[in-house]
Amino acid sequence: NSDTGGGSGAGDKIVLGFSQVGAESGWRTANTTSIKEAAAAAGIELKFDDAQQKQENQIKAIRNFIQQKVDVIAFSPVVESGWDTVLKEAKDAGIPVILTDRAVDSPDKTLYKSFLGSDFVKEGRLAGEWLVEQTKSATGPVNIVELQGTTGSAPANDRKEGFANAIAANPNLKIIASQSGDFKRADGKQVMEQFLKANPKIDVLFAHNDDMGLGALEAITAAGKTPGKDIVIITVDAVKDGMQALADGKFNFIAECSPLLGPQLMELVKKVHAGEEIPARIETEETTFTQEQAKEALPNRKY
Amino acid sequence: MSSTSLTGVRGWRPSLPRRHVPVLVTLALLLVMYGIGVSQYRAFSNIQVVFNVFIDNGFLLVVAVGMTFVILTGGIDLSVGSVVAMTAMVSASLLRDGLPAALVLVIALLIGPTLGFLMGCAIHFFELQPFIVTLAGMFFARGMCTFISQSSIPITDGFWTAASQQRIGDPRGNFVSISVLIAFAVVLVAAYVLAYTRFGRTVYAIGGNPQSALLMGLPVGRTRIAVYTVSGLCSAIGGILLSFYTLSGAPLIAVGMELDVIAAVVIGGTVLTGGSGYVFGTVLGVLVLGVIQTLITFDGSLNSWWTRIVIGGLLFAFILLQRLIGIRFK
Amino acid sequence: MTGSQPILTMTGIRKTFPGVRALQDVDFRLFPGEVHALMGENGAGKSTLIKVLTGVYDTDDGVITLAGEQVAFTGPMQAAAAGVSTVYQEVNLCTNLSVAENIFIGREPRRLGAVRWGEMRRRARELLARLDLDLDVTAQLGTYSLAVQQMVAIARAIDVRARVLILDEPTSSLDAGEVAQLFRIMRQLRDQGIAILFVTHFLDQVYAVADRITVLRNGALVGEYRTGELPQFSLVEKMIGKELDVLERLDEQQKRTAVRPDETPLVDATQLGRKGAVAPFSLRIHAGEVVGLAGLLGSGRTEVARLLFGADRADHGQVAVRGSKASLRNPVQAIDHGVGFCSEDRRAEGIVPELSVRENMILAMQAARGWLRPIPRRRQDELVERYVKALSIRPANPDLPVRNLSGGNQQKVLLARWLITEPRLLILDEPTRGIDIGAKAEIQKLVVELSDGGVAVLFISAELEEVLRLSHRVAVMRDRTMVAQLDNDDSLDADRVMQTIASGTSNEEVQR
Amino acid sequence: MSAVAERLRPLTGHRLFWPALVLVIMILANTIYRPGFLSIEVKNGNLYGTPVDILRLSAPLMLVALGMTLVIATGGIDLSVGSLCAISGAIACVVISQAPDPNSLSTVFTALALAFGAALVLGAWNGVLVAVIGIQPIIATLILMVAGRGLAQLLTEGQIVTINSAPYRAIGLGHFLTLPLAIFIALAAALLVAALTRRTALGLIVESVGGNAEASRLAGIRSSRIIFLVYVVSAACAAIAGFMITANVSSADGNAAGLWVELDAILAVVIGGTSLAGGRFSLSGTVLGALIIQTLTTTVYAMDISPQTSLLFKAVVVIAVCLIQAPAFRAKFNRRRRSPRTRPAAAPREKEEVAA
Ligand SMILES: Nc1ncnc2c1ncn2[C@@H]1O[C@H](COP(=O)(O)OP(=O)(O)OP(=O)(O)O)[C@@H](O)[C@H]1O
Ligand SMILES: Nc1ncnc2c1ncn2[C@@H]1O[C@H](COP(=O)(O)OP(=O)(O)OP(=O)(O)O)[C@@H](O)[C@H]1O
Ligand SMILES: [Mg+2]
Ligand SMILES: [Mg+2]
Repeated sequence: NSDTGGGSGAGDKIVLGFSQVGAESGWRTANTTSIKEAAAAAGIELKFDDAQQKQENQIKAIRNFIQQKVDVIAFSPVVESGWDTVLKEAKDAGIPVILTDRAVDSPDKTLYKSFLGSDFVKEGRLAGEWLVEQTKSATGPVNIVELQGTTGSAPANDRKEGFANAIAANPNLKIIASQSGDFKRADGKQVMEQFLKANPKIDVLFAHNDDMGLGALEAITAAGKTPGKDIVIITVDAVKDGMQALADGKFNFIAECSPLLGPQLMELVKKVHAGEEIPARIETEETTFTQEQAKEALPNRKY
Repeated sequence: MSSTSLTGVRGWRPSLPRRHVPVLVTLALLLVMYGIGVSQYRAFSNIQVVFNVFIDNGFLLVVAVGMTFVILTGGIDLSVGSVVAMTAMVSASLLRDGLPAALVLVIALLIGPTLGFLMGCAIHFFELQPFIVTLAGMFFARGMCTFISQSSIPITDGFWTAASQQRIGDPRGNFVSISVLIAFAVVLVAAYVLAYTRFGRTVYAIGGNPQSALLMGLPVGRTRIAVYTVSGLCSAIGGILLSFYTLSGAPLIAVGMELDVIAAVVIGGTVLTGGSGYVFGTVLGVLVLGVIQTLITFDGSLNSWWTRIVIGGLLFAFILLQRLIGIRFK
Repeated sequence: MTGSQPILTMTGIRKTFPGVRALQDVDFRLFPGEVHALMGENGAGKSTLIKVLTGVYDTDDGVITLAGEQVAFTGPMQAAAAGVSTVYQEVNLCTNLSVAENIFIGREPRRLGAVRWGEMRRRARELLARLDLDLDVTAQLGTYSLAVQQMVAIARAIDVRARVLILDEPTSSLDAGEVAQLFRIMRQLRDQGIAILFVTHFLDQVYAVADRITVLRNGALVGEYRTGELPQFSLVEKMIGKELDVLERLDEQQKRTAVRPDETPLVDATQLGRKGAVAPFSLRIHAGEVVGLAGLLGSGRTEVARLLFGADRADHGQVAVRGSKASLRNPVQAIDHGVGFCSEDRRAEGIVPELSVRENMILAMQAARGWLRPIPRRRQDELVERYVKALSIRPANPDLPVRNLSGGNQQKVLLARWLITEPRLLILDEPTRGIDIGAKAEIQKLVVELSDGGVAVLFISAELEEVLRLSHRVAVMRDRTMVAQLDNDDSLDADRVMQTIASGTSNEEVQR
Repeated sequence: MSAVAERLRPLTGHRLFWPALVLVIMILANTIYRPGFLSIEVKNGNLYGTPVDILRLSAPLMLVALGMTLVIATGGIDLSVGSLCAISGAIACVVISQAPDPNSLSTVFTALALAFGAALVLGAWNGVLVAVIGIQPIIATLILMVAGRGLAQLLTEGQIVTINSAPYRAIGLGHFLTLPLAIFIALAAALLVAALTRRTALGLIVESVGGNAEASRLAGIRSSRIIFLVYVVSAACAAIAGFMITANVSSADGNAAGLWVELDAILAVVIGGTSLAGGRFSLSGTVLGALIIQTLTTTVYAMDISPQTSLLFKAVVVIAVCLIQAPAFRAKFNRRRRSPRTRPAAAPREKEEVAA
């Protein structure tokens, strides 16, 4: 397909256009790195574009990929809606599309080949189930505070939902406060400070990601409490700092949300390019960590 | 002592092109940039790449036109990005509730100007600084967005879908979207208004010196309020175009758009202190931003952070060149 | 000549600004077909009365009638619509617009709502021709000098089909020819039955054109008089409020020739010039010498001054100060060498409107001392008090923002700013513009005193008499070239200077 | 009633009266909602409570706003402060994280010096663009606002750099005399800037340049040098704020550190009564403005106001504070209130006094 290639004269290398959300968190950066490394390893030429958290930019990038006649387009949508027009253009140009990490809500499922990513609801559910298990024997009420992710984002909504569903199993478990910490350490800390002042008895903290949990750690310490003991901390993600905290006994449980989609994505790209059928939804391989598991896993973590 | 003859004719060379220098410089630099793109990336020379720049920046262009009015009076409107988002959100949520498209259009097109009008009134009657008033407007509109819905709302309405997916031109080959035509219409109307109507000329006069404009008997208050209303209207149109573009309303869309818009207007040669600039310059400014972005995507090797650094660097190079060449020509 | 019914009456007008009673119970009438001069010292309230009339300021009290009907304009727009056309004191036009637009904006010729640019330009040219001006009407107004701008403002005002025409110090930056031109038009308009309100500090002009005079003092009405019945000296007395020998003093000044060829000059500029601004010129100024700069508007006097002060950078020639070569590439260097410069455009280049009178006064001195050495409060008070008194700045409250002062008083503040720095060479560009007769005499006296005290002065003024009265030597500018330097001896008079300007040479040109 | 009003006139007329009143009202509202809001207890020998939090958290904003005040006083604006916070924080954290002993004072000082130096260089860059090349401030600083965040991420390679350094932590979380150190740092900076501007002639010169740059130049002030300087000072303030922000969570996040702090800083300056047009500035007003904004943020968290409405809340407070401070608004308000009263009779014989 030398007549179609972009500027670099791709030869018969597969050209993948990938539009990333941005670089808003360590998780995202690990995701980007994974994709870049996997592409290099798989011999796929990667056209990478950073949308800086703007949907407009992602649409523009996809249009430009179409112009460059890349072989496959993959992207992590910033938001769920609003992709039909540009995906249709891709379809008309005969370029297959793969979604990563986040889904789109388009009714027309033929617009993309596959979705590759985590199940956020499941992550919330796993966190909740672990808590239910731990508090089986609790007689009195267990007070939970929740640090939500960015308001309205899919991970925040789904993790909240999954968690709430799981803890409904035990009526003693009660979420007494829930506020957005925007997935950020500083915000997580500020919100936790207020939680601590407004609520004399907090037993459990559920944070939608490690970073907010790490911020909250500081607030808890400053309030004279011992994280992991006085307050049980559950988070999602399992980035390095979070795993360290877990291994140190400051966190109690982490539901993993792996950013290492690269190798799986490249597999899919190759299959799609070869015209093979692939499943419409593929989940990343993920697990959960307790403090002991964290100590074991920590030396081998890549990010 | 009367020596009228002496005060008469003095050889004064007219300096006509001077006003146009900033715009011409922008145009030249834009062409150079496009040339670089064509020479570096093969697919860049497709005419559709140019069309895409228009398709992808139609809403930005419309909003920038509104901003041009405001900046020409020496003001600034930071609310545009949020108003764009709010318009898209309102349209999406009303359509979801099943209101007819025509009605939704009317409502959506009323909200922006109303907010603009209120901000204009605050600026004029209470002599508040535009920066602050419109910043409050920005907070307000963004707050409304998330108030309406915390997650994005898809639009499935037939009219919207048609407007979004209609390809004008050869549908298989090169085409533009309806938004591009609307944006061009807005540009033409705005250019006409600024050049040929009393309102337009008063806008320039206020930018030159508001105190003088008042003492010259111009309707300063009315014009100033009108300018923010126009900007609100353009933001509303921009919001509609954006909802065509994305077929959805998302609460966090168009965050920081006001800065892009201001940058486009300034790159287009309009002076932030007011009184000098053209809509045509603004068109060029938007194109510059669009081409910078296209170049970066075509390159496709930039890291996330390098993207920002390169955008900043190109912006700098552009402004510097524009400034240096501009001085030379003067 | 005057109709029986006044077209405009103002009764019991009162206006207070924070801390200042600008107008108290002022009555004023204006008849159709008369030129009515409004006189008073700086800060007497003339401009305020005009602004109250046209609705720029709200009144605190009082009634205004126009053609028998009570009116209360909300602003110049309404006033203009009712036939009151005004040229305000400071040129109030938009320098970013073309000359033609400045004349017509707000009432452009239109067809179907669209401005007819060609028609507008044609009419602008016609109108300017009436004022004997030939400008490029498409050029930005800002490219023209203040005087030209003033003429454009007048053109704008007289074009309106007005019943009342108000001119607040329109002549302050005009030269004699332009003034004559303006008066011709004013008389024309008067004969058409238009009522004209005219403010000026030039007594001659009042007697040349006005039919009737109203005098204000300290915001209060002194009286209304027919011009013929009020001799000059009693007009001055009424304005100042006490009997003064100002007029005599003005005339008493004698020729002040003093040549000191042997001394090293204080400032010695050789072939100083700047492309596009002024052709290379050579000029020596000795300590204690007053050098006048004469020339028409736009002849380059201001440019000469700016080069000597380093406000613009010279691209030709050099300067020596007290015998040793000096570089005057920016104001800081010039000030270091003891040069001070009072700009003609006080609004754009002079005052800092937000700052107080005190701060404006000490600004130059503070800048020279550097920011690390603030002037002690006591010293500030001392200096400020001295110059407020010396220049009779009103109101005498040094903590008022300078923007609240009347035009003339702002000018005095600027003058004080430079006097405080005790310069060796003081460049005064139109220092007496917009200053009342008493203050003008004070400033002239000041120049003489400075010169007696060994300070050199470069004195620029549109009033040739003033230049001749004060200068030891007069340098003549024409077309941005210094064409002559004349010793101010008995043989030199206004006519000869005019001749020099006209011909570009003088028969007995003095070398340097 | 009106006698009381008369007596209070000097107070209500004070520049800072209205912002202060708004702050008090917000604190009152919080206290009513949650009586414990104002309570302060001693924990680990340090004061602990929401008011202390507000002071500590407002410290970075206060710092940034101080620099911003000077920039705005010259008629400029500095959009790059947020990015500068991120860059300085990133440099400090990266240097510390790579040092063999992150807990040694010398490591921390080296890191701070490097980061501070880099910030000064970037501030000088802004200054050159505005003062020497003459680019409009909003655009000149926009360049660094965009590129700066990229630089910060480049330094951290897009990761959140976590450090474990007690001395560095102290900048954000340490205590001194039972109060957080950050408060003292901000206070010291405020006093330093105040002394620099009000004890010397710098304040006057800055105000003069902001009021009329050309007139100032002709009065012998090196206007462009002053303009250059304020951008450097602003960058320096932002750098220290960046240290605090990163020390507060012991980690540098190139993307999130100081995000949108420029808007809050501008708001603080304006709420404090400094005009964006340049000229007169008020440092105490800025400090008050920063406190108002931080109190607002804390209120949102404390009152369980959902974040989506917090922006609406902010819009209302901003407009309210600016309105009651606006002379035009007060004039209209006063006139309506005073109109029924009869005017005092004129005292025509005082004429001569005016001239004094
Ligand atoms: N906007 C203002 N705010 C406060 N005081 C003002 C304002 N405008 C004028 N004044 C004061 O009102 C008084 C009258 O000023 P006005 O400008 O009417 O004087 P004027 O007679 O026109 O003087 P000049 O001949 O110098 O122009 C002065 O004392 C001045 O300081
Ligand atoms: N032929 C011309 N027609 C109109 N304006 C002119 C002409 N030549 C010069 N000017 C204007 O006059 C200005 C230069 O005049 P300058 O101020 O040097 O003269 P001046 O003798 O000081 O005049 P003034 O009496 O106004 O102070 C320039 O700014 C220019 O815009
Ligand atoms: Mg006046
Ligand atoms: Mg001049």
